[in-house]
Amino acid sequence: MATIIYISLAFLLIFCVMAVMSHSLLKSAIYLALASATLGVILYVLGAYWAAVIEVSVCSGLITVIFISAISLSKIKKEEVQKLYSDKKRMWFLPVMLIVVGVALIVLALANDLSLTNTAEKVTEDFREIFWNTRQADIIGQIVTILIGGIAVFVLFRDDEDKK
Amino acid sequence: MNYLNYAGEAFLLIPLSAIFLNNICNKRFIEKHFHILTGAVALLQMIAAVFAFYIMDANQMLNFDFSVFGSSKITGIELFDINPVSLVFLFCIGMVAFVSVMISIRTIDVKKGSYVNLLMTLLIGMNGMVMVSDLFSLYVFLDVIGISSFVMIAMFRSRKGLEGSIKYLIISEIASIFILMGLSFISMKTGSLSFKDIGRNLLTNTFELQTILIYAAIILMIAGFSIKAGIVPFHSWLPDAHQSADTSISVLLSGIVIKIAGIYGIYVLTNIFGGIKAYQVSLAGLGIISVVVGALLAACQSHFKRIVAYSSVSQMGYILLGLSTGSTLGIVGAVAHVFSHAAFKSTLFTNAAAIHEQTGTLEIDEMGGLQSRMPVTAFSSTIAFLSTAGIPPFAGFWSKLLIVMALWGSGNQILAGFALCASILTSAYFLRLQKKVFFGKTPEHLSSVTEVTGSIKFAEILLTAVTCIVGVLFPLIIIFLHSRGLI
Amino acid sequence: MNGWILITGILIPLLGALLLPLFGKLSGKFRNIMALTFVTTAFILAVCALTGVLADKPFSARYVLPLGFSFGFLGDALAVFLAMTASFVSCIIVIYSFGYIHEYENQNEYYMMVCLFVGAMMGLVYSTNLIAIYTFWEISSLCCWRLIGFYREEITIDRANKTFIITVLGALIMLVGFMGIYSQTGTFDLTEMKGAYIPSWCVVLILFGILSKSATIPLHSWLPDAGVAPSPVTSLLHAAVLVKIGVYAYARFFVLTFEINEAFTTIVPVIAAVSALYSAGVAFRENDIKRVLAYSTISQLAFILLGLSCGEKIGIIGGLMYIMAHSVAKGGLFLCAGIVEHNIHTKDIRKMGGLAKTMPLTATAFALCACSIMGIPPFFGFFTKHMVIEGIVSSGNIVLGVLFVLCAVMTVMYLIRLFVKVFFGQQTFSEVKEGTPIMVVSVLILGIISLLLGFFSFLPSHLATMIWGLM
Amino acid sequence: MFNSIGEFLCHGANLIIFMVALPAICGILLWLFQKQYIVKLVIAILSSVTNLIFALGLSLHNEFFTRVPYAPFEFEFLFRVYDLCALFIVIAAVVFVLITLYTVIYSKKKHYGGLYLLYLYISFAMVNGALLSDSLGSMLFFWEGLLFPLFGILLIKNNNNPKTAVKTLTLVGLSDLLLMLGIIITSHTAGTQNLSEIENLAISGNGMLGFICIMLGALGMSGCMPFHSWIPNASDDSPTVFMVAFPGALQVILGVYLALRTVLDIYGFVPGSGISIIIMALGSVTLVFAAAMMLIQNDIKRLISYCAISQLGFLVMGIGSGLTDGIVGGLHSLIDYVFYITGLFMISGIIEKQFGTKDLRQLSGLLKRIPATMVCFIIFLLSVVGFPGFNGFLSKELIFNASLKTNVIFYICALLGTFLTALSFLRMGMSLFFEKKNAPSEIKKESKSSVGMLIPVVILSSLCIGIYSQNGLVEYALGIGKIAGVTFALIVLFAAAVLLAVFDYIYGYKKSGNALNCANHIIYAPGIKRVYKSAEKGYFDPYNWLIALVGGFSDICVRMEHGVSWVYDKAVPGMVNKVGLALHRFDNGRLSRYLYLVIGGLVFITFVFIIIK
Repeated sequence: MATIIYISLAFLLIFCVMAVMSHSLLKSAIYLALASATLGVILYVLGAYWAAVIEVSVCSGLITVIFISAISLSKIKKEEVQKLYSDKKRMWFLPVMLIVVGVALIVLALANDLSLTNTAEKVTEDFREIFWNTRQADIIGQIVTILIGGIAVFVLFRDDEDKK
Repeated sequence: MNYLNYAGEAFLLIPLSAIFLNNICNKRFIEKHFHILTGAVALLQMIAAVFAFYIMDANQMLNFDFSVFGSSKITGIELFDINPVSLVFLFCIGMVAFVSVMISIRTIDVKKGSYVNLLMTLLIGMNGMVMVSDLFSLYVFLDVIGISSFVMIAMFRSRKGLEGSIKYLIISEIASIFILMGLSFISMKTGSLSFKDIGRNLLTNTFELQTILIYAAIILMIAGFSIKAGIVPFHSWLPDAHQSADTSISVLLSGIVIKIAGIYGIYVLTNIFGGIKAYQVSLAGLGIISVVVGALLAACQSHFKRIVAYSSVSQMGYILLGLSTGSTLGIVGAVAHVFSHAAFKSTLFTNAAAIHEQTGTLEIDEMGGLQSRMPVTAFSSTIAFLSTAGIPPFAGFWSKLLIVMALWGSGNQILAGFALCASILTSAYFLRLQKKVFFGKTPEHLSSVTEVTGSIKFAEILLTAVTCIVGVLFPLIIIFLHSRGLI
Repeated sequence: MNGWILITGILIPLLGALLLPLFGKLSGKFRNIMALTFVTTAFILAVCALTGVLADKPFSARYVLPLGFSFGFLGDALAVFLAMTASFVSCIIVIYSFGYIHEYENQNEYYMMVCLFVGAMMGLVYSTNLIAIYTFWEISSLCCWRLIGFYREEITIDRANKTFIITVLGALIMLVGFMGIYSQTGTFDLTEMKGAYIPSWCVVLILFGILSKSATIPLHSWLPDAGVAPSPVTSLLHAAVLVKIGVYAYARFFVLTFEINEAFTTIVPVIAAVSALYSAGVAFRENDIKRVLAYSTISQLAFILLGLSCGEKIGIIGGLMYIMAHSVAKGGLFLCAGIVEHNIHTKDIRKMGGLAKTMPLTATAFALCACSIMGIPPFFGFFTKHMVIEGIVSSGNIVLGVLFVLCAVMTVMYLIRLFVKVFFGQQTFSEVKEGTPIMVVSVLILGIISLLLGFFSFLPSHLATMIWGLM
Repeated sequence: MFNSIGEFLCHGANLIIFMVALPAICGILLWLFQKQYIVKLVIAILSSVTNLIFALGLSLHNEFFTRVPYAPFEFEFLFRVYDLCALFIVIAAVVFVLITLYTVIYSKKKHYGGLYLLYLYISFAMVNGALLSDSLGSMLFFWEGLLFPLFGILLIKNNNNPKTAVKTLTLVGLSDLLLMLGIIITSHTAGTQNLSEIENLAISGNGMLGFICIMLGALGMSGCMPFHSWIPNASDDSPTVFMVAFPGALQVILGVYLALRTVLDIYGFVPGSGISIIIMALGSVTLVFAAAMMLIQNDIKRLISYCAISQLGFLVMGIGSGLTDGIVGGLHSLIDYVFYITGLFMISGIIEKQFGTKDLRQLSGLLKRIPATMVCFIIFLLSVVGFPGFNGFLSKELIFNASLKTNVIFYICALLGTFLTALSFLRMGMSLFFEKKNAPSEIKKESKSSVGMLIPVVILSSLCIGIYSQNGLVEYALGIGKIAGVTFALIVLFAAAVLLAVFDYIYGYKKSGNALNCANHIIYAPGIKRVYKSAEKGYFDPYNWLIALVGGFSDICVRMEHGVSWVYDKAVPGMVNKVGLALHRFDNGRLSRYLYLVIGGLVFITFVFIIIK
């Protein structure tokens, strides 16, 4: 279990760094999606199933869709972007620092034997009812998030249709 | 109490049903009458807020818990909660939304339906955020706000808009990550994220990892909410985003979104961690840096909306200063400043819309001498600027005064004095703005400019009236607050 | 409880000002008359309040709010003295404006701001609450910002902005001082603070505000620059309202209300002396008619400040009377300068000359007012100057007395230089006409009043002595 | 009759009404009736004679006080009539009668006549008020009240060239303001403003300053150095009537009155003390310098004005000595001064009016043409020099006495002054009366000689012939016994000086062959020549010094003001802008920069949390 978490964390870190460092908006978006997906894995392993599902669906799914659509629809050509960035130095400082911080955190966690609370909670029969009763607000929020995703896709694609 | 329940539900359900209505109706019909729909929602929100406030005051209630859709309740778990402060925020949301609608009538020509949808989701996000009673729910609604705003900025797919929105998205997602991280650290200790369950007792004096993590959580959450609020040095996304959006959207962003997403979050934090000295100091430090740097940055911008956006940065600093005291007076001052800021910042964006509509540009170097051609705009922008600069008797003065008094009372005399004097910088950049836009020589191409008409003019007049009337009648508010034992 | 007279005296010009643009839409003449009516009402009500003072039952109204806020209005001798002076000179200026302003744009705004200005002054002098005083203080800054920027040119706007920034910064710093007092006493109400000792740093902060408003070195720079405004406006700023606010505040706070450190009876006169000499020196070399007068104002204000700050009875009474003398005379001088500028379209005194032949009445009025400023008997200015210097000498600072006498000498020199260069010497503008009757009459009124006040100086002196009695 | 008038005046505000307000009102009347010559004449004579009667009444009446209640705080209009001031009032009134008469006639057809008379009357009212005042404040009030009419008069004729007016107002204003300071310090030191209550203040510390200021003010008003230089300028371009009235009479009366009071009552003035030496030095410098300047003047009025200044120097020497001799001599000298200087100016006016010029180089042989005037002229000249039998004699001798008693240097200066005065009068008199340079026809045809103008001259000249010197009036006024007579040895020395002047004149006349150039051998002597040159250029003019001083100070101030404006206009906004731009450049729109900032902020907050635990 822990191994998966650590591996996923490492991937998460790498993807995030790549997302930030990439010269192409598109690649950035894809890395971001991958990072979200990895995060979803971690959440799932930790027992936050709902969160994991929503993370994967909303963040890596919807938002990536929006991103990719927005980026591909925008008129900026690849060369233009590259030209825009060609004379700018890559910032190597950031990934190195992030990696160092990440490693430090991991070491810290290992050294102190940071116990995780029992993650795999019992899934009761009336799971949904309790969930609705206790986390109603979150659910509304998630629903609206998905709604926005829909709207966003609609907005950006329809615009494309209009243009045609 | 039923009424309160209805009112509380209204804040979520009205926008939802508006979305519903918007999407089932005839497209052309909605395109034609979208402003009635959205305007009605905003008005209803304001009415509901006033109504709920009145009932709560009459019953001397300080908060009210409820849940929507009549679901069964489990005792001890609050799902939504309204209290006077959140009602003030809700009222501001309604007001700014209303202004946005007024502006959008003139500025938005296409995608009106989507505008309505996104505005409504934004409203749900903001309303939800100020009503929830749980940090995680707060986070969820925060993201709703974030995503709605991002889409709204990008909606018209101008290159600038896309760039701004991507910057906004990235930085704001970093903020979300920070907040989420903080949440997880806290929940590690408590297992619950309800406001009630987390408090100062989290912190023990022993030096152990969990305490450190709680501190780390506080730090991360301050940083996260500061990013959302556009506090210096987390501010850099803000002007880009606000400048690139359509004015009807930037008024929302600058007028209310940063305050709900950022300041309200910090307000919640203050309620929980307000007693920690380091928390206060860091807020005060961030606040004063914001005040000064925001103003200095505003002083050298050449785009109308950028100036106003940086001004928001500066004003957020004042609110942070108020919150940093942790005292009731400070919080009252901060909330009052949220309101007055909503009023005058909306005015300024409305002016921006008016100028943009009439002249087609917002670069202040290309303007001049508009005062005689657009007297209403000039007048309302002057009032708004005076209110921003804290010139009495306008609303901004009183809220700033309360903040400074609270700061003074909490022992930060020098900081208070400095904050007060720093508002001269506000005057400085607004005077520059006034000079370049409204006075001086009129360029050739602007010689035929006339005053804006219709809804934007209406909004200008309305907001100016609000700023003036609230300012002049502020002593009544003080009497009211005093009679309720708040100050 | 005749407080309503005071409140009406404040509200009529304040609220009336807001109506003036509407009147202006109806008819320009109606607006002008209404503006005059509002300002005159303020004057009449101030005279009404004088009866209360003379009967030793000053009008007052007070409503206490929480947090040490309050609505307090008190028409005591000082307030009424200032209110009468300011509103009277403002009346004359408004009358003069009918002749001066009528050909320019933005008249609605002009009359509105003038009226608002007077209202703010009334409010400032009657208020007994620090926050209210601050509020009116800032309203006056606001008005002067718009009034200085009346011509809407690049330079005037810059100057207006400068004025606004400096005075508002001063006021903000003063507000910090108020906060200090508040933390000391727990109230903003002046009547509750009588005799309170306030720490020196608060005094310094408040002085900052006062000096910036009263244009004392080194916060004076805005005042000469404000000369780009139309002449009635500069007259209003220099003579009737704006700069007097600072000295009024000094009198109200440090003479009548608070106990302050003894050292300030030396420090403030020293500042005043530097200010007086320095600005007199600059005035001697300036070539812009309005700038000369502006530096003269700075110099004269230092005299007022000297009188008020020396801590001696005669000095304080002299300083108070000086306010009146200066208001009337400097108002007249600026209005005369306005007539000259209006008719020959230049402000450079090197280009003027021999105007006494073509505009004898203006020259006479100018001479009368200038004599009062120079302190030549029997003009009113003589008594006040004498008393102020006597005050500083009797407080033991003879060196300062000498410096101020030197400054008085320089006053004579630069005013004479100005007068002679403008009205005598080679005639450069031969086809210049005298100003319009309404303008000439207003300046003559001010000139003659300067003279008459000299003969009836015991009247203001009586009132000023009553102000001393308030201590 | 006089006594009952005095009785009437000593009640209530009558004094101020009749001595001050009445002249002022008459002045206004004269101004209103400026076109009607006869009316003007009648009013002028009536009013001035009335005033004289009042003055006599007061002088015969006992000492009394009167207070006028209408004064501002601590500013009393308190009047007192007693011996000294009564004497001065009478002198002023006498002269005033003559001056008015002369003025009205002189300015008969002049457009400025009415206005001039108004100013003159106001000035006279002020002089009366100042002489009668018992409170220092009210004295100052009337004293400085002279400034306005003074300035006005000087502007009347010189609309296009107001330089003299400015100079006058500046110098007199300076001295007046010094007087104000002196009075304030004095009353502060004494603790009261009332002259009658102030006695013998110590001249040390503040008192020293007060004394110096009062003396400077008093002497400055009368035109002593260093406040003298406006008088010659005024003689160039002001109406002669002005010279007659102001430097000739009113101002000197006022100034000497106050100087006397200061030395006698107010301060405990010790003869031979340092301050006395300084004042005497001032007097002797004035005397010698002005007398020397007389030598090179070619303009009658200018010459007379220098003569007036140098005679004032005598006066100051006398008063400054503090000795009884000196003071009595000074007072005598004042009375003489008023008569002969006024008379001389009047005559210069007559000459100017008749011949249209006042340039000595163009005038000659006048004795035959206007003999009566010239006789008076000679009487005045002799009186000025101090010939025995004429008025000047006694006063001069007394002052010589006093100066010798103080220090021999002063005596030498006095002799030198006498010598120079005598020489320059010889030069003027000879060239005016006896020389024949020009054919009479070359001079402008003389206008009708006005008998009216001659009347005051004749009266004055008759007053100059030793009629009163012995009667002890002065001694009575000063309250001292009769002073001892004049030492014979001194008279011899004095006569020697005068004789020397005569010889020198003859030598000079022989050498240059021209009366006007008789002093050339002195003027062009090496060393002295340079002094004269620089004097001509105005290097010795205190007004120029003052202007240079103030100008220099102003320049410094202006430079500083530029600095201040620079700070406000450029430096501060520039700084704000620069800082803003620097910050703005930092926000360059790159995400990496933004991320840096976020991390920086995070570090900042962490830092705060680490420091404050």
